[in-house]
This record gives sequence, structure tokens and C-alpha cells, in this order.
Amino acid sequence: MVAVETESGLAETSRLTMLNGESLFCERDDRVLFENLDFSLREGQVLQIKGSNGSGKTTLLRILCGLNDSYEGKIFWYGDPIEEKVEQYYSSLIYIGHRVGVNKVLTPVENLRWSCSLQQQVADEEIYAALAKVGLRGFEESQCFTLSAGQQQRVSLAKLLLSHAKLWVLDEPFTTLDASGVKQLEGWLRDHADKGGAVMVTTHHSLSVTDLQMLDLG
Amino acid sequence: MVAVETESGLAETSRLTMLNGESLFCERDDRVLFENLDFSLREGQVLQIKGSNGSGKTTLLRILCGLNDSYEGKIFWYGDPIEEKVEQYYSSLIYIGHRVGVNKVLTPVENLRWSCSLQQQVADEEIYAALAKVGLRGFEESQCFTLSAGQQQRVSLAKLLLSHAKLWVLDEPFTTLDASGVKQLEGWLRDHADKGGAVMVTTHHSLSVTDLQMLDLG
Amino acid sequence: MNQQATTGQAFRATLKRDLIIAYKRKNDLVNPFMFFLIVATLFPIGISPGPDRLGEIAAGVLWISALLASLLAMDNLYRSDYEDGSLEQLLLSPHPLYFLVLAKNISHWLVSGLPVVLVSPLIAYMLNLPDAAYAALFITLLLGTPVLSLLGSIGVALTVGLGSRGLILAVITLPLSVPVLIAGTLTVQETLNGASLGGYLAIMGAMLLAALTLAPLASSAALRISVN
Amino acid sequence: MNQQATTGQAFRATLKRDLIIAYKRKNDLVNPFMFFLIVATLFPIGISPGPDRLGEIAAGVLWISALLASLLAMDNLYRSDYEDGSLEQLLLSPHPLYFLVLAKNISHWLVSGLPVVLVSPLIAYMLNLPDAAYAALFITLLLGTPVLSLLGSIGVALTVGLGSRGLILAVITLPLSVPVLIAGTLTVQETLNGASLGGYLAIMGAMLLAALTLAPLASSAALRISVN
Amino acid sequence: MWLWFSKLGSPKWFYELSGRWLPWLVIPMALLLIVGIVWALLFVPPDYQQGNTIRIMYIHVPFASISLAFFPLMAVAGTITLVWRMKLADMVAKQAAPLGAWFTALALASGSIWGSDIWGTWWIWDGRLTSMLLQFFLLIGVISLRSALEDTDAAAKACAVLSIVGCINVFVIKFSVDWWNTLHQPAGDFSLSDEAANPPEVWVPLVIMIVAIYLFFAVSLILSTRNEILQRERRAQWVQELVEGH
Amino acid sequence: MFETIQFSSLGEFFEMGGYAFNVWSVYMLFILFFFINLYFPLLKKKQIIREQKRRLVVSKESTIEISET
Ligand code: HEM
Ligand SMILES: Nc1ncnc2c1ncn2[C@@H]1O[C@H](COP(=O)(O)OP(=O)(O)OP(=O)(O)O)[C@@H](O)[C@H]1O
Ligand SMILES: Nc1ncnc2c1ncn2[C@@H]1O[C@H](COP(=O)(O)OP(=O)(O)OP(=O)(O)O)[C@@H](O)[C@H]1O
Ligand SMILES: [Mg+2]
Ligand SMILES: [Mg+2]
Repeated sequence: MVAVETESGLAETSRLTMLNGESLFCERDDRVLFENLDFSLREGQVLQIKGSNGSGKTTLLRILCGLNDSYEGKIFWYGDPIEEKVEQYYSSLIYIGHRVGVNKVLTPVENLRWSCSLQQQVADEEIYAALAKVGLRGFEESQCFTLSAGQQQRVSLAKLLLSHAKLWVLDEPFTTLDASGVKQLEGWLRDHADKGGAVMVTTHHSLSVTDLQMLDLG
Repeated sequence: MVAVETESGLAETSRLTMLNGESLFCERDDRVLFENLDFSLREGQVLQIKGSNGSGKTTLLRILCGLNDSYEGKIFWYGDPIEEKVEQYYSSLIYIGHRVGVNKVLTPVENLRWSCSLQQQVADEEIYAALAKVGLRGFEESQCFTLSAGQQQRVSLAKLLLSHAKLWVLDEPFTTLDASGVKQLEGWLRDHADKGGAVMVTTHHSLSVTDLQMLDLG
Repeated sequence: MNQQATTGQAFRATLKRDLIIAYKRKNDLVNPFMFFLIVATLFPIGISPGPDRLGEIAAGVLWISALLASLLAMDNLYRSDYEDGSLEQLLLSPHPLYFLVLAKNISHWLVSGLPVVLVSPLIAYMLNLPDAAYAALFITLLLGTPVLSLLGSIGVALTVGLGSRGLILAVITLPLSVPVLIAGTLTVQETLNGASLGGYLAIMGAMLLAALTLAPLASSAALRISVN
Repeated sequence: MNQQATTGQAFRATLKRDLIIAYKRKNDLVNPFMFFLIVATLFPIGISPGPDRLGEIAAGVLWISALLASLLAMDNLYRSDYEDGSLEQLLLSPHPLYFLVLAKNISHWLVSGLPVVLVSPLIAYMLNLPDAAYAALFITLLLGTPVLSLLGSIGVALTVGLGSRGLILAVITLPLSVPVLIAGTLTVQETLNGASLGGYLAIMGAMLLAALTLAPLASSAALRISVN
Repeated sequence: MWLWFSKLGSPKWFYELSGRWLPWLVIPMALLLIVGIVWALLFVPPDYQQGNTIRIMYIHVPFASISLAFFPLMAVAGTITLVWRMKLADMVAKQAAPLGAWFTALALASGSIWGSDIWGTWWIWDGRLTSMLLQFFLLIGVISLRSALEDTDAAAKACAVLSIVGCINVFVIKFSVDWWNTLHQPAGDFSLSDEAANPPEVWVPLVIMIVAIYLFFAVSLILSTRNEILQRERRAQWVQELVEGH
Repeated sequence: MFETIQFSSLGEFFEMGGYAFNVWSVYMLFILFFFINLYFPLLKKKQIIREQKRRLVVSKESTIEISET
């Protein structure tokens, strides 16, 4: 049920393993979603999680982020169990889920100002620049409920550009994006990995990045 | 800004025009989303609405379904203004939007039983058969909040198989589906059109159907 | 099979669906009268009067508690339907919205209003309500709570798209409900003073009839606006 | 720039964000005390006592109204954050959740509790509260409403994932709030009977301190459970 | 008829017409107000029971009676909004709600200041007073609904529905509350036609004040509606020309 | 009908037979409300026009920019 393939010809052993899971097991309502699942994610890698609807992709990501604790098995952050490194782990992590974390009443700028401030200090100019990059120039001061589904998604993606987090965990980030948005985001994933970050992403797209690993949940 | 291309070599004039809009105009917050938009949809056609994020695809679909009345222009159902044919129009229409209309507490069967009953009588066996077709066999009696995002989407898509509505209006129906789901849905669209129905769909996918028309909102 | 559904069938299907949802949530069934019970209990605690005093204010306390319970229960009349998109499906039905909204209102009252009415004698006893007032209280609540539900439905329909509904709903609905409160408490009081129930009940019946015919229309219009 | 934010900064950012949201919604500011006003009005209407009688129950009525206003206002403390996913972001912050939750509670009380306290003397007048009780009422409300908010926060955190929150929240929170209600009304009553405020206020102050230190911990734990 | 209707519905037409009307409202308003106030304060004889507090009546009664006109006004405007989708009607309705709240507040304030002497308390739970207070709450409800709904169009229609429902209800409230408890001056007690009880030197200035304050109501409603027009029609050609002309 | 002035002196007029506070506060409230209600709409009109002018200038500038490029 579980298959791990690597597409990059040569694994660069000089890079550290950032996150790895050992013999993960999860069941919901008597249905085993995955068992004996091992994976490891090195710096510079993109791990794409595949699987049909209901195979447990979202569940896996939420487990890794500590948002779901109904699992068995072990997860390590640079070799240490994550429970022991929570603070450090959370300062290096960005998670964008199905619900993107954009308050409808606030403007994109206000949203980013807050959600970034939970991790690091960000100047307003940086926020404006990031919004321009995700194609929201002119919408900086509109309240988010006036934005379309894709535009709201873009607000949350701007966080990727602002943050210095090393690990991105993205749950179907491409869904509402148009063609140009998809291309842009793919570029960011590639750049982030090339700069030594790591990405876990669920998507049905096929990604073009340097060091791609697949994890298939069936 | 608006371009209408038809991909089918020869327009079959024997088929009636089902829905057409004339000089539609819509603005939101001082931004004109579309103006002077004309389109027509014949029986047997699939009309794919394209456009970047925020270009007004969702808005257009909601206008056509009468869920949004902040527009100017005229919409005709088989040649008559829709205001005069509301009842007939609504008995021939299925709309599946961003929010798919699946109650989280009910089971898929109960959901479909209700939402179909608003238009027509449906027997339980048909519902079970439809759910099996969309890949939810075994989930018929699970409450919908235990289903994954894609599975919930599939519940709403089962309605397409159950209904005898002639016009399907679908807003990004592919987003949360996996590869096999995408293929299946595409097949249903094709079949529906071939049987004389019509489809309006927003998606960034490229569809393979017999008579495809494009409407580009820019 | 597979022929058009009649409006009656759509009405029944909607009624049934809402009852099933309430049954599955369980809480929807239990909470309104738990809330009613708790609020009614707060008064003796907060006011701590002697038993006679308590009996004098009992009818008012019961009615106010019922009003608040009805108000709080309103919140989930259209909310989840709005959030998951079912409301759009309801609006796109070929049947007159009036009947579908009425079905939702009826099922809502059955689930949240009726239990409150049924449990009211118990609380009336706890609050020392004079014996002569029991019948009047029960009947006025039976006639009055549906009116409260129907009025509340308008308020919810108007505010269903808003982020922070609870309070604005209250601010809109409570003043609208005051006539029902007055009619209810006054009827109880006047029966205690020896008047016959008949005339007062006629007024409450008229209120109920008017609400039944007009309120769902307003709710339907409001729902269309909110979904827009 | 671009260095790690301190916990203090995250605290301030969260406080500011919630205040901005309240300010933008406007209604969040006005509605709690409008609700308070309206509910307080319902009592004289429902109970229709003479002026003296009214004065006797006034303190209780004010406290119960404040309790209900606080309860209804609670609803939007974590709700919209849960629905749009901001809550997950909050939980994924490297800072102690205690402080972030505290920030949210403080901003919520500033917006919904404080206005109620400030407007209470006006309503106290309309309800014929005896002159001697004004100070006690005001101070007990000032100390008591934050406790109500902090307790309510636990209830909301526990129920934020549920479909029909309003009522279950009430059923959980109201019993928890009873001690505050008792302390508050008793203080007012005893001052009327000539007792000095000091001792009672010490009790209420202790309640506030305990709530400030413990309630956000419980809320944090509850939030983690709800998001799961 | 239809032509006239659609013309009246045009904000531009209303803006221009009201611009021309305004002086003809403002001048009589000012004259009547001065005459009325001077008369009320200086010439009206003190009441044999209430003494000089009777002078409060010349403010209280006009404000109280105009307050009652707001809900019917908003309901009519709301109906026009819903049925004919006339923007102008909604602009009037939008401005009427806060103005109504102010008028109601002033009626309440003047009444309770009057009552502080007559009844010995600032507030009693009497039918008239309570129904006025509830009308005030309803107006606040309309205002907060308007501000809660962000979309102008949706807000217009939602407030229209609420105003219509509220209008019916204001009558029901008034009826039920009067039935419930009445201490306030009944309408009959101060009948304007009853000359024996109320000599002309008492009611003539009252009529003058009522007319003056009605004019004042019209003027301030027109002024704020004109602002609303400018704001909502800001992208129309004529507004831009008007702005550049300033 | 037009009787004489009811007060013999200015002081008496201000005293209002002991009801100075009641009568004058009501009239003051009225006058205050009256002027506020005329003044604010006029002020607002000025604001709107100023704001509009600014917008017009900005939009003109931006159209010029576009036509230049
Ligand atoms: C807060 C307190 C009060 C409120 C809210 C209030 C409200 C009202 C209302 C709604 C009206 C009806 C106007 C109309 O029908 O055209 C009215 C009229 C009147 N009020 Fe008051 N009132 C208050 C206090 C008083 C007091 C203390 C007095 C004097 C004793 C008073 C004397 C009158 C009189 C004489 C009228 C005219 C009656 C008529 O001709 O219909 N009011 N008031
Ligand atoms: N309630 C609203 N008020 C004001 N403007 C709105 C509102 N809803 C949407 N808009 C605006 O309308 C435009 C079109 O939105 P719409 O949802 O139709 O886009 P879309 O083409 O479906 O985009 P997407 O691909 O992201 O779903 C957006 O620019 C948005 O800013
Ligand atoms: N709250 C829950 N209770 C019980 N079972 C659940 C719950 N949430 C999800 N599940 C089950 O867990 C399984 C995996 O769900 P998950 O959301 O992880 O799927 P997914 O791989 O992300 O699918 P999709 O591609 O549709 O998003 C599903 O079969 C679902 O039925
Ligand atoms: Mg998923
Ligand atoms: Mg869209």
C-alpha cells in the first residue's frame, strides 16, 4: 500500500534529514488509513503525498503538524522526537490546510500582519511586496470576503513568501488557483527546496521540482 | 476581454438553444467584471468558463442560477426570459457550487434523498447505485463529517447521476477529486451532453468532450 | 418513479430531513429545554425572593426564559444549511419557497419549542406559580412559542450570512417578540385575577395565524437576500 | 527585521487583531450592550411589578442580563477563527498558547463586557435600583464580567467545532457561572443591608485572579481538543 | 405616471429638485421655529398644575409625534426598494433610520425630563414610554443590520424587509403595550379640538412648533439623502461634473 | 389671545418658576440637536466633495500614465 520512490537520480547525503516518521499507524472508524508508514524528508526535498480521495492525505499532514493526535508511531524533527522540540519545530513550520486561515473581515495586509507575527517580525513593506507577487496588487485594502476563492488562497500563499520557516506543509494548495497561479506556486516550491527548505504537499498535479519524492497512500 | 470559440467543427443547427445571455454586465466594488457579455448554450454543448482568479466565473454562474441579481442584461431559457419560466427553469437545473450542499450530520443517502426530492422522486435503490458509482460504496451510512473533502464532493456529484435535469451548472467540480475521479466526471459530462443535455462548468482543466465551447473572462 | 416531485412531497422531505438532523445531533433536542430550565433557575438564585414573591413573578420568568430559549435555539435554523450550501439548493427548488420555509419552521418548533412547553409545568411548580395559572400558562406558551419561532426565523434569515450572529439576531428579534410576551404574561395574570381565558386566547390565536401566513413569506424573501 | 517574534509581540499582535476585527464589525461593539438593555427591559414588561418590587429584583435582573449578554457575546470568540482556519494557525504558533488565548479573552471582554458594565447604572436607574446599591453593583459587575468571559471562553473552546453551538454553550457555561452570579448579587444585597463592601469584593477579586490564571489554560487545552 | 415615477427615482433628478426646494423649506422652518420658540417660552401662560414645565410640551409633543412617522416611512421606502428596486428609496431609508433614532431619543429625553417633575421619576414602565423605547431598539436593530451587511444591495433589501416587519410590529407593540399598562397622558386628554380645555394661546404655538419641526425633519432628511446620493453615485457623470464645478 | 409676556424680569424668565433645569435642558437639547443636524450633513457634503476631487485627480493621473506608456 505504501511506496516510496525518489525521482532525483542521486540522493545528496550531505543534506540532513529534517523530518521523518517511523511506523506510523492511523485508523478512523475502524478503517485503517495507513500502517507501518515510514517516510523521511531531507532538506532540499519536496515530498508529494498522493492517494485517492479519502486515503488519508489530510489526516497525515495534520498528524505531522500536531493538529491530530489519534495515531501511533514516531515522528522526528532533525532526529529528535517532535514532542521534545515543539517550540523549535513550530517556529520552522508553515501549514496551510483546506481552510486557509484568512479572516474574512480583515484585509489581506491585516491578515498577514497577524499570522506572520505569530512566528516572526515582518515589516509592512514586505507584506505589500509579497501581496504584489501573488497577484493581489490593488486588493491590499479590500476586506477578504470580497475576494474570490482563488484570491483568498493567494493571500494565504503570500505567507510562504514572507516566512523564513524551513518546512512547508501544504494541503492541496493548487485547487483554486488558475493556470498562472499554479505555475507560480510550483516555482516557489522549487526555489524553497533549492534553498535548502523542505516541502510536504498533497496534490493531484504532477510537480516539476528538483528533488521530488512520492508517498502514495493508495 | 471576451472570446467565444467553438471547438466542434460543425454546429448542429437542429439542436435548440437552451440558455443564452445577452449583453450581461456585472460590476462589484467599482470593478467591472464583465460587460456586453453574450453567450449561448445549445443542447448537447459543454460551455467551459475560463478566467484567472477573481475574473468573475463564480459570479457569472450564480447570476445564471438566479442566486445573484446584481447584474444587468437578459437571460433566456429556450427563448423566454428566465423570470417568466422560473419554475420550469429550476426543475431543469442542477447547480453545484463551491459549497457543495452536503449536510455534515446526515449520511450520503439522507443527503441525496432530500436534495433530489426537491426536484423529483427518487427511489433508494437508485441512490445506492449512484453512490456506488461515485466510489462511495461502504460509506453510504457514514455521517458526512467523517468523509474527506473529495468524498464530500463526490456525494454532491452523485446528484448528477440521479437527476433528470437538463442543465448542469458546476463551479470547479474537479478541485478536490483525485485522478480517477476527474476522469469519471469528465465521462459523465460527455455522456450528459451527448444525450442532449447541456453543461456550464468552470475549471482550469482542459476537458475532452464532443462539443466544447469556451467562454474566457480574462 | 423519477417523475417530478409535488410541492407536498418536497414539504414532507424537508420536514423529515430537519427532524432527522435534529435527532442525530441529539443536543438540538435536549438543549432548548435544558437552557430553559437553567435560565429559569437563575432567577431564584439571582433574585432570592421569598416563596410568595417568587410565585408572583413566576409567570413572567417562565415566559422570559421561554423567549430566550427560543431565541438561542433559532441560531441553528438556517445556519448550517447556509454554510454547507444546502440553502442554495433550497432556493433553487422549483417549489414555492413559502412551503419549504414553513416546513423548516415547523420542524424547528417541534424540536425546540414544544419540549419547552411540555416541561414548563414542572418549572412552574419549582417557581411556586399559583395553581390557578397553570392552564393559562401552558396554553399561552403553546400558542405563543410558535409565533416566537416564526418571528425569529425572519431574524435568522436576515442575519444568516453574518459572522457574529447571536447578538444581532437578538437585537432584531427581541423587540419584535415583545407583543407575544405581553399577551402571554397578561393572559396568565388576568386569569389569576379571575378573567376568563377566552378573549385573551383569541388574541393569541390571531397572532399565531397572522404569523403563520406572513412570517414565512418574509423569511423567504430574507433568505433570498442573504444568499445573494 | 525578520527575527523571531517574542511572545509579547505575538500577544500584542493578537490583541490588536481582535480589536480591529471588532472595530470593523462595529456591531460587535454595540450589540452586547444593546442586548443587555433589551433583556433588562423584558423583565418589567414580563413581570410588570410596582416600582418598589422592581427595585427589589433590580440587582438580580441586571446580573442575569449581564450574564446572558456575556454568554451570547461569547459565541464569536473563536468561531470565525475556527471556521476560516485561523485557529489552526494559532495552535501552530511557537508561543505558549496561554498568552495568545489570554489576549483573545482580554480583547473580547474589552469589546463586549466593558460596555455592559459602563451602561449598567443607566439601566439600574430605569429598574429603580435603590441608590445605596449603585456602587456595589458597578464594582461587582466590573470584577465579575471578566470572570464570566474567562469561564465562557472555556465553554466556547469546547464547543467551537459543533454545528449548533449557541445552546450547548449555554448549557455548559451557565452552571459554571452561577457562583459568580451568587457572589455578585449577594454583595449588592448585603451592601443594601448595611454590610461593608470589602469582604465580598475580596472574594470576587480572588475569583477574578483564579480565573485569569487558570481559565486560559483550560481554554487552550479545550481548543487543542476541538481542532483535533 | 410611470415616467414620473422613474424620474422621481432618478437620484440626479431628486438632487437637482431638492436643491431648488431647500430654500423654500428652510425659510419657513426658520421663521416658524423662531416664532414658535419665542411664543412657547415667553407668551404661553403657565399651566395651573404643571406651571412652567408645560413649556416642555412644545418640544416633546412634536418630537414624539414625528418619531412615530419613521417606521411607516421606512416601510414605504422599503416596499419601493423591494418591488421597484428604486435606489433613491433606499437612500432615504438608510438616512431615515439614524435620524429616527435621534428623534426617538429626543422624545424620550424630553419626556423623561418632563416626567422627572410630573411623576417624580425619570422613568416609569408605562405603555407609551415602553413602546417608544422598543421602537428605539427596533431602529437600532435596523441600523446595526445595515452596518453588519457589507454589500450595499443586500443591506438595502434586508433592511427593507426588516422595516416592513418592524412597521407592522410597531403598531402591534403600541396596541399591546397600551393594553398592558398606561399612565402617560392619553391622546384624548389633550385634545386639540377641545377649545374649552385648551385655549388657543396654548395650542396655536404647539401647532406652529409641530409644523416647524416637521419642516426641520424634512430638511435634515433631504440634506443627508443628498450626501448619500453624492456618495453612491460618485462615478456618475453628473456627480463628477458637480464635483469639478466646486 | 396674544397676551403679554409671562415674565416680569429676565431673572424670572431664566428661573422658569423653579423649573429652570427641566425647561432649559430640554430646549438646549433641542437647539443642540437642531444645529448638529444641519451642520453635520453640510460638513459631510464638503468632505465627500473633497474626497471625490482627490479621487478624480488620482484617476486622471493614472489614465495619463497609461496613455503615456
Ligand atoms: C420618556 C417619557 C415620555 C415618552 C417616551 C413620551 C412619548 C410620547 C408619545 C409617543 C406621544 C405621542 C405623540 C402623538 O401621538 O402624536 C406623546 C404625546 C404626549 N406626551 Fe409624552 N412621553 C413621555 C413623557 C411625557 C410626560 C412626562 C408628559 C407630561 C405629563 C407627557 C405629555 C404628553 C402629551 C401632553 C402628549 C400629547 C398627547 C396627544 O395629544 O396625543 N409625555 N408622548
Ligand atoms: N461579496 C462581494 N463583494 C464585493 N466584491 C466581490 C464579492 N464577491 C466577489 N467579489 C469580487 O468579484 C470578483 C469575482 O469573484 P468570483 O468569485 O466570481 O471570481 P472567480 O472567477 O470565481 O475566481 P476563482 O477562480 O478564484 O474562484 C472578485 O474580484 C471579487 O473581488
Ligand atoms: N472526523 C473523522 N471521523 C472519522 N473518520 C474520519 C474523520 N475525518 C476523516 N475521516 C476518514 O479518514 C479518511 C481520510 O480522510 P482525509 O481527509 O485524510 O482524506 P484525504 O486523503 O485528504 O482525501 P481528499 O483527497 O478527499 O482530501 C476518510 O476515509 C474519512 O472517512
Ligand atoms: Mg484532503
Ligand atoms: Mg470561483
